[in-house]
Amino acid sequence: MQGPLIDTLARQGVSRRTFLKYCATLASMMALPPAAGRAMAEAMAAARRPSVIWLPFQECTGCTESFTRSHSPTLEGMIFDMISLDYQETLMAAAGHQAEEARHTAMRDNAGKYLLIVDGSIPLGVDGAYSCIGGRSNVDLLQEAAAGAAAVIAVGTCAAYGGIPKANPNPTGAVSVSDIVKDKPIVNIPGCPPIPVVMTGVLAHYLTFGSLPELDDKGRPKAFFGETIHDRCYRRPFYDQGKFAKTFDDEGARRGWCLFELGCKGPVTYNACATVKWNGGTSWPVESGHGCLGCSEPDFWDAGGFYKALSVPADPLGFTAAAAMVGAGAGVAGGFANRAKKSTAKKTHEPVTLDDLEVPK
Amino acid sequence: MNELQLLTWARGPGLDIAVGIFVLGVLWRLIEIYTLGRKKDLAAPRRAAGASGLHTVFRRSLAPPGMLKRSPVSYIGGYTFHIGLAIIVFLGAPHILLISNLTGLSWPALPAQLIDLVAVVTMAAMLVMLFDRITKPAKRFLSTFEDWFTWTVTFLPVLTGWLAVQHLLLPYTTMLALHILSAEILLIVLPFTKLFHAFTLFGSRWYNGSANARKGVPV
Amino acid sequence: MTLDVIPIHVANQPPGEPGLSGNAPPLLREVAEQVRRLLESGEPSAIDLSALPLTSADLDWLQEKLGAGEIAVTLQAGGESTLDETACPGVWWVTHRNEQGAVTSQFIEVAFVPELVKAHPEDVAIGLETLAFMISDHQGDAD
Amino acid sequence: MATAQRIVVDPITRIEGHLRIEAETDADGRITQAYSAGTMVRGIEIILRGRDPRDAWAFAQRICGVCTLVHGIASVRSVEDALHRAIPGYSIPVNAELIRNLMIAAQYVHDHVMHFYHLHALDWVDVVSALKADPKATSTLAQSLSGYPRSSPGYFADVQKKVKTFVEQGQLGVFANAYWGHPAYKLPPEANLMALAHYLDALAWQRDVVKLHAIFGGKNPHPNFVVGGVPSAISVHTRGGGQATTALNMVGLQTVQNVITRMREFVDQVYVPDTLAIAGFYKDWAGRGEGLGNFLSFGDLPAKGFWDTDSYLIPRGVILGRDLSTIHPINLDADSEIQEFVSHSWYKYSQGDEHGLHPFKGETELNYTGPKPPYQHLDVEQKYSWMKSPRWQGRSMEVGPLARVLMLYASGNEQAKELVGMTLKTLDLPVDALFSTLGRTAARTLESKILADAMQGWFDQLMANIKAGDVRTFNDQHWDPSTWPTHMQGVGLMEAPRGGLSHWIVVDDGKISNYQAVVPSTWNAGPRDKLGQPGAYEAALQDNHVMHDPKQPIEILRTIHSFDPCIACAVHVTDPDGEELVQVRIK
Amino acid sequence: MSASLNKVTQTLKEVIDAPIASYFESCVHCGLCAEACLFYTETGDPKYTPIHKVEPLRRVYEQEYTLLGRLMKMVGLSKPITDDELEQWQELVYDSCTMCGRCSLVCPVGNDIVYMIRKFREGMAVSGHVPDGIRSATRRTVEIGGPMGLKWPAVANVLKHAEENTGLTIPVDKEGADYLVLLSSMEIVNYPEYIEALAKVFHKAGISFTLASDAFEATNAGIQIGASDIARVIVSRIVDAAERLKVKYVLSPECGHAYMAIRWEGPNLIGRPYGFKVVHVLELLDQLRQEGLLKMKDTFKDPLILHDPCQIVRRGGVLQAPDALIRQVAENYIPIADQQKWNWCCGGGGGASAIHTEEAEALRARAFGVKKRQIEAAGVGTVVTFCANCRITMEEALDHYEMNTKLIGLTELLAEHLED
Repeated sequence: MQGPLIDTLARQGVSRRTFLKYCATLASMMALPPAAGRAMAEAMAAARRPSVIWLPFQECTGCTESFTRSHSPTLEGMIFDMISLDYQETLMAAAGHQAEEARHTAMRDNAGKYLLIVDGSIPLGVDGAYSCIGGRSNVDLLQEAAAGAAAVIAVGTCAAYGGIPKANPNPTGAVSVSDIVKDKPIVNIPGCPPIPVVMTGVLAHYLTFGSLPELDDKGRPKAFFGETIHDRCYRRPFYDQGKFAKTFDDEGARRGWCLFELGCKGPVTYNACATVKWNGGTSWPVESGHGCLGCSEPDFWDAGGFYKALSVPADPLGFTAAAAMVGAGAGVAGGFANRAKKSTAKKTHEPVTLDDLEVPK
Repeated sequence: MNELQLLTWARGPGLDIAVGIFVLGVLWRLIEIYTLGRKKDLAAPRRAAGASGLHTVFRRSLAPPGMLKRSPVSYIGGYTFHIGLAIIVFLGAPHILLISNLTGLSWPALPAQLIDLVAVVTMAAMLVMLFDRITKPAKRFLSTFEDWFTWTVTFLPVLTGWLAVQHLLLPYTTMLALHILSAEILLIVLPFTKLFHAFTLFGSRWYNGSANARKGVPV
Repeated sequence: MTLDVIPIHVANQPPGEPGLSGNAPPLLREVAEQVRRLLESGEPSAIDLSALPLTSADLDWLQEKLGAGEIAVTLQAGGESTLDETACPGVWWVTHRNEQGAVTSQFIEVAFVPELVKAHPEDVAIGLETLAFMISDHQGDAD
Repeated sequence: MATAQRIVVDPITRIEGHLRIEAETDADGRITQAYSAGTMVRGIEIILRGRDPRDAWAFAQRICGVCTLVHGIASVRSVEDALHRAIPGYSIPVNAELIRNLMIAAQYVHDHVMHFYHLHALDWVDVVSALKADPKATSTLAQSLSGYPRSSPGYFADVQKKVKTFVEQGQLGVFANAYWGHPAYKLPPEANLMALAHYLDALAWQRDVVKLHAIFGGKNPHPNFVVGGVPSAISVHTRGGGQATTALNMVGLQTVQNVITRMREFVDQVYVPDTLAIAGFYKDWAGRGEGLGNFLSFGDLPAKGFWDTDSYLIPRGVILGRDLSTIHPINLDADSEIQEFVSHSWYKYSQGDEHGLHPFKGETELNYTGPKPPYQHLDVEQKYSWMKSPRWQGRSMEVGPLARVLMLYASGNEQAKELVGMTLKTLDLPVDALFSTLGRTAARTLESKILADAMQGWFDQLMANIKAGDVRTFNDQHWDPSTWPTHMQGVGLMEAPRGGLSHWIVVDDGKISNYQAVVPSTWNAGPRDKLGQPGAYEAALQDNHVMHDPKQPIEILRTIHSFDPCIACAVHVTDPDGEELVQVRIK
Repeated sequence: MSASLNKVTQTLKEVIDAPIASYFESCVHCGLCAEACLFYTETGDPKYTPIHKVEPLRRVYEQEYTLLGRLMKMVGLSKPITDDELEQWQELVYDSCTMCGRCSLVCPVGNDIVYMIRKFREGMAVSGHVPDGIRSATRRTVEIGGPMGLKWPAVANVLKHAEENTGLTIPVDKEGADYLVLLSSMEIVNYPEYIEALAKVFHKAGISFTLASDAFEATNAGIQIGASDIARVIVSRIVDAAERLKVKYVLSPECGHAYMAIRWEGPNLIGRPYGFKVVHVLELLDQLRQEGLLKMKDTFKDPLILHDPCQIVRRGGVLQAPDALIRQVAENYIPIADQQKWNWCCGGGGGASAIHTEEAEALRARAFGVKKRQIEAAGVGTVVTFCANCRITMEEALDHYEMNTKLIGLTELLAEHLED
């Protein structure tokens, strides 16, 4: 009876006998024969850590950095106990074709069982030449890796919805993972970057329960993306009372009043920042005085300025002046036509005689 | 097109087009109407206290004696939903923000809960008015498609606005987009339907008032 | 139509002291069978008492019948457990309790030595390392 | 012995972004020619065009998530500089400047520590050999170097055991397929184990110290900024309740103090001693890895306003030909000084590729002439990289920690001179040793020490200001674009952990009409210019590197990693126009 | 489009102006004007909703004077005006509209509906779809001199009787007199006492007055039928006579639309302001009262209510005079709710009384219901009014309802109780 789980438990001060006794009692409670208790212990002890491959495409490595900030579970906790991170360009020791080799062996050994994590969007422009690794385009790499994956986790708004590379005018033809991978279960964890514990939380959920969490219509786990920031914001009462900060440093801002007038996109953004908060629950954008950018929504980069409130025009009105001119013009034209018609009617006026009053034959 | 893109379109080009057509329509129709002009009344005018076009512009908002008793629904319902709409649009915080962004003028807002309440009362009044238009013979007889259409076009923004703030029925993003779009439709159709009375009633009351004022009758 | 319409009635109050269900005595025969198998093939086995329809009176009766042997092992692992040899060697009465002391499961284990009592080679290896470590430590102090 | 051949290392791992290195070696494995190519581009500058300058920081900041605030700050500074040039006297409140300095310094220390342990260490530390280390000996080694509390034999035994079981399970994860046992690893097992233990400690430490960014900027990575100051209003003095409702209340400020203390402890007790210890075993690397000899620094961390360059902690200037006696001034606006060349870069200049363009007149139109992927080799005679080649007065420049420490040293900064002196004495190396991979890595450590110590000063000043009642953090005078002139342009400069960063913005009618960012990794990783002058990477690799085994390019990795490359910064700042031909002429 | 329809559209195109455009754009179909129109309140038939009565005018306005309307017409989407539609509208615009103007005072958006009716009648007149009663009255007024075909000899005869009864001389064609007195045929034929009362008052007040043999008729069927050209012919007779006789004032008698025609429409019909002033007889009497020249020897005892003829009070502007005068002479005057400018119409104004079709008369009887209720509510036996047309209409209605309420003209009442 040896294997990673036993070592893990040993490290947490759980002795082998305790583990065996636990398995025996469990079997008894499950009305299984005593022999089953031993078999269960064997199976659980020897479980291999699931293989995880992290492919970075058009990204800024913000998501990888955010991943390292997770405090429960910690990154080292995950690497040693929960997963086998077989390919991660920012952390792995090997480089060049050794790195490629590591990825291919991992994909071969765990075919159909490994988890593919993707951060960054995938450019389709110029046959994918906008972004290559090892001379191969991202599209090519994604399709190859996704083929053998058990599930794909698109981390960050770039991978989930196209993110900043897809922002208008999308010069590189960037698309999201779900635009390319159609035949695999995909979990989108948007955010720019996503909250650290949300990423590791979703990963831990998949590893411990072996199933994908409940997703919303945009493929986001409802556990973390079920409600809007606005609904969970601690400044919501000020919104209701109409107390708004007018600038970033007026009395209202210092009192922690609502940032709606400074462009906060909380009402239209589904994420867990207001509840889980950031970096060990220290703070989160609104608590530190800046409105929510709406970074977990598709196309939030093109949702009107970050400092334009939701009830303010996304871009200054362009047509008004011209429209006024055209309107006045039409009015004057109409006016002239009317007056002309009226004056001709007057000029051609035939005085009404008594005969006109007679009923027409 | 997802909800956020719809909302952004509504807040961006949608609003631009709507305000454009609104301004175009208002100017066009106002000029077209009032350049028709009117002949000068050559009869010797008579002076009377409290009789002038301007007086009528304000006085005609009040119910003439006996009329309130004859059709209380029209008056009370009318006052309620017009005042309600005015409160929501001009004293609701997000709206004030929009106005100050477009015009630069700004003033303090009423709390959001109060605006919600006013919205409910306004919608109730409009529903009563609708019922009245269906049941009252004179109103029903007069009603054309335009009346039902303009009622709907005025009711939808209030409904969607209230639903958005209450986070009911649809996610906030979608409902806010629908709210803005319905308000834009209202702006677009206003100059070309009976909703234009919002502008022409001042001219009409003034003409009526001044014509009668010349005869010494304060109406 | 209710259950008692069925003509067969089970007399649930057997003769003898009150509380005995009558299921305990046949168990002795099964334990004997398992001991015979242990002697012939050396293959240990166990009976899960909490999975059988035994009343507490049956358990006391069984325990009193099997008697107590020379060894009583107490194991401190996630709560206390007792592995006591009964009067007949090779037949052990195993009782597991959780941290709060409540009995979580009871077995009659037929084996030369219960599984839990044995030390696993892996743990012994770790023990060896700590020993080596102590020695070098002692060495260090000496010179 | 290795025969003359062509080595390709793609992807370069443990960096930010996608870098590809191609090198030619002679008969005995010495690198004769090296080519560095960035292989990913996003075109953020095109995306920025036509947007509101006040939003620019959020877009620009997504250029890089590792040095996660530098582009944000450079962007807000570029807009503030444009406003300052157009409206004399425009500036941001002192508190905002102090908070920005604290955030920049925190980014430095955090980034350098993570680079040293998580990106660079595995080039020098052999994880497998650490498993053979004696925990007790490791403990004595660690305790001999510093008073860092986590240095008991039991602690090292536990780390060893954790890694041993991890290795024995056969799933090596991030440590798989590396070059363990390569003769280039010179550290004894005990040093490897100590470094490995600190690798794990650094992970836990970094997670805690980023709280400073969470408090001032709301989150890390990608904290929030605002043109005209910082968004985090100070709620300490509000009257009538509400004192505790924003992050910058007493609890927040105390957390910042704790972070500063933890940062300084870790740098003093772990980072500096480890650097010196490891450097001691790799003295031969003091003889290679610096080919250019020219160094540039824009300077940063102002005490009296961004426009008072004399008050900068890190001075601004240029060092040429390794001559530490003279510092040349930089004229930002002169067309002849800072230029970007595209002769070997996948762009097309309207007036032809041979001459460089000053960033204010910068315009880039994508012109991908490389092979259709998948490709084995790039045609290095033609264009072969998404990165431009910035030059200063036509010369290649190295930017980064080495440039900054040399600038501090040459300008007579007391702490710098003392630290450099101490380092050279402990390692018993001449001043010239600075001009090397080892020197560059050591400079990064020393720089962290200088900045960590400076943080306490800024924090004390901030608390003093608050105590005196000045809690202003944001200047909203010219927040509304309608108060801006129709045309304005500005440059936002800062010293990012990886080197001098400059954002050049041109604003017409309140909208961005041109946005160029010349970033550190473009200076360093840029390809050859029209004169064939190699970039800093290429020159560094061509400086005395002998490949023991071309299949295991650890020598290339060591030097490239010493630059702490950030290719996402370098590359996606070039803005391929793709099909549509958008030409912006600066009138 | 038949010739007459063409002429109708031509005429309407002439009369439609900014107020009409503004009114049509403002109407929100709220139906409140119906609540103020006795033809609707008494019958409950929605077709009598005032704004509905000018629907054809609205369509002409829309099709002729709005760009969108014109476009729709070109494309063939608009409903043209048809002859049978006008025929159908005759009943709405004439029989069921006395032009009392109450709807204009009530419309919440301020639409002056009676103004629109007046303009629409211009078109209706030209279309020929007008009630025979009014058409013949108009023809008689133009050709003979008055709606009832009276010629000067008949008038002179009545004057002679009046001189005999009062013993006062009634000057005719006297140049330079202060007042040119006009009479309405109704008075000459049905209420000659009015002339005697007038003579007594003038004599008492020492005011010089005269009649004009060629301009004795005050009424103007032209404005009732809605044909301004014809109305101009009629009103010019008075203007010429007044200017020939160089009088300072023209006295409009106790007749509703006559005052409307001579005082308010006259100058606009002839296209220039008058050289003289127009005064209603009650205005004059009130002025005399204020000057203390109208003392009463005794008062009228029975309880009575006052019916304020629409064309004189609401639409004419003679608000205070009737009230002041009735208080002077009636001891038991009971003011009622809707009075003065809020008065309910007798149902006969605007030429309606001249329509003697069966339906029209039945309709008028129904319409009189509101006045009947007022009388019964006040519980009085006497109604005083100061418009011959009102008296005729009410007398018919009172007979119809067999009510024995007494009707007295205000001037006549004053004359009876005047101090000698």
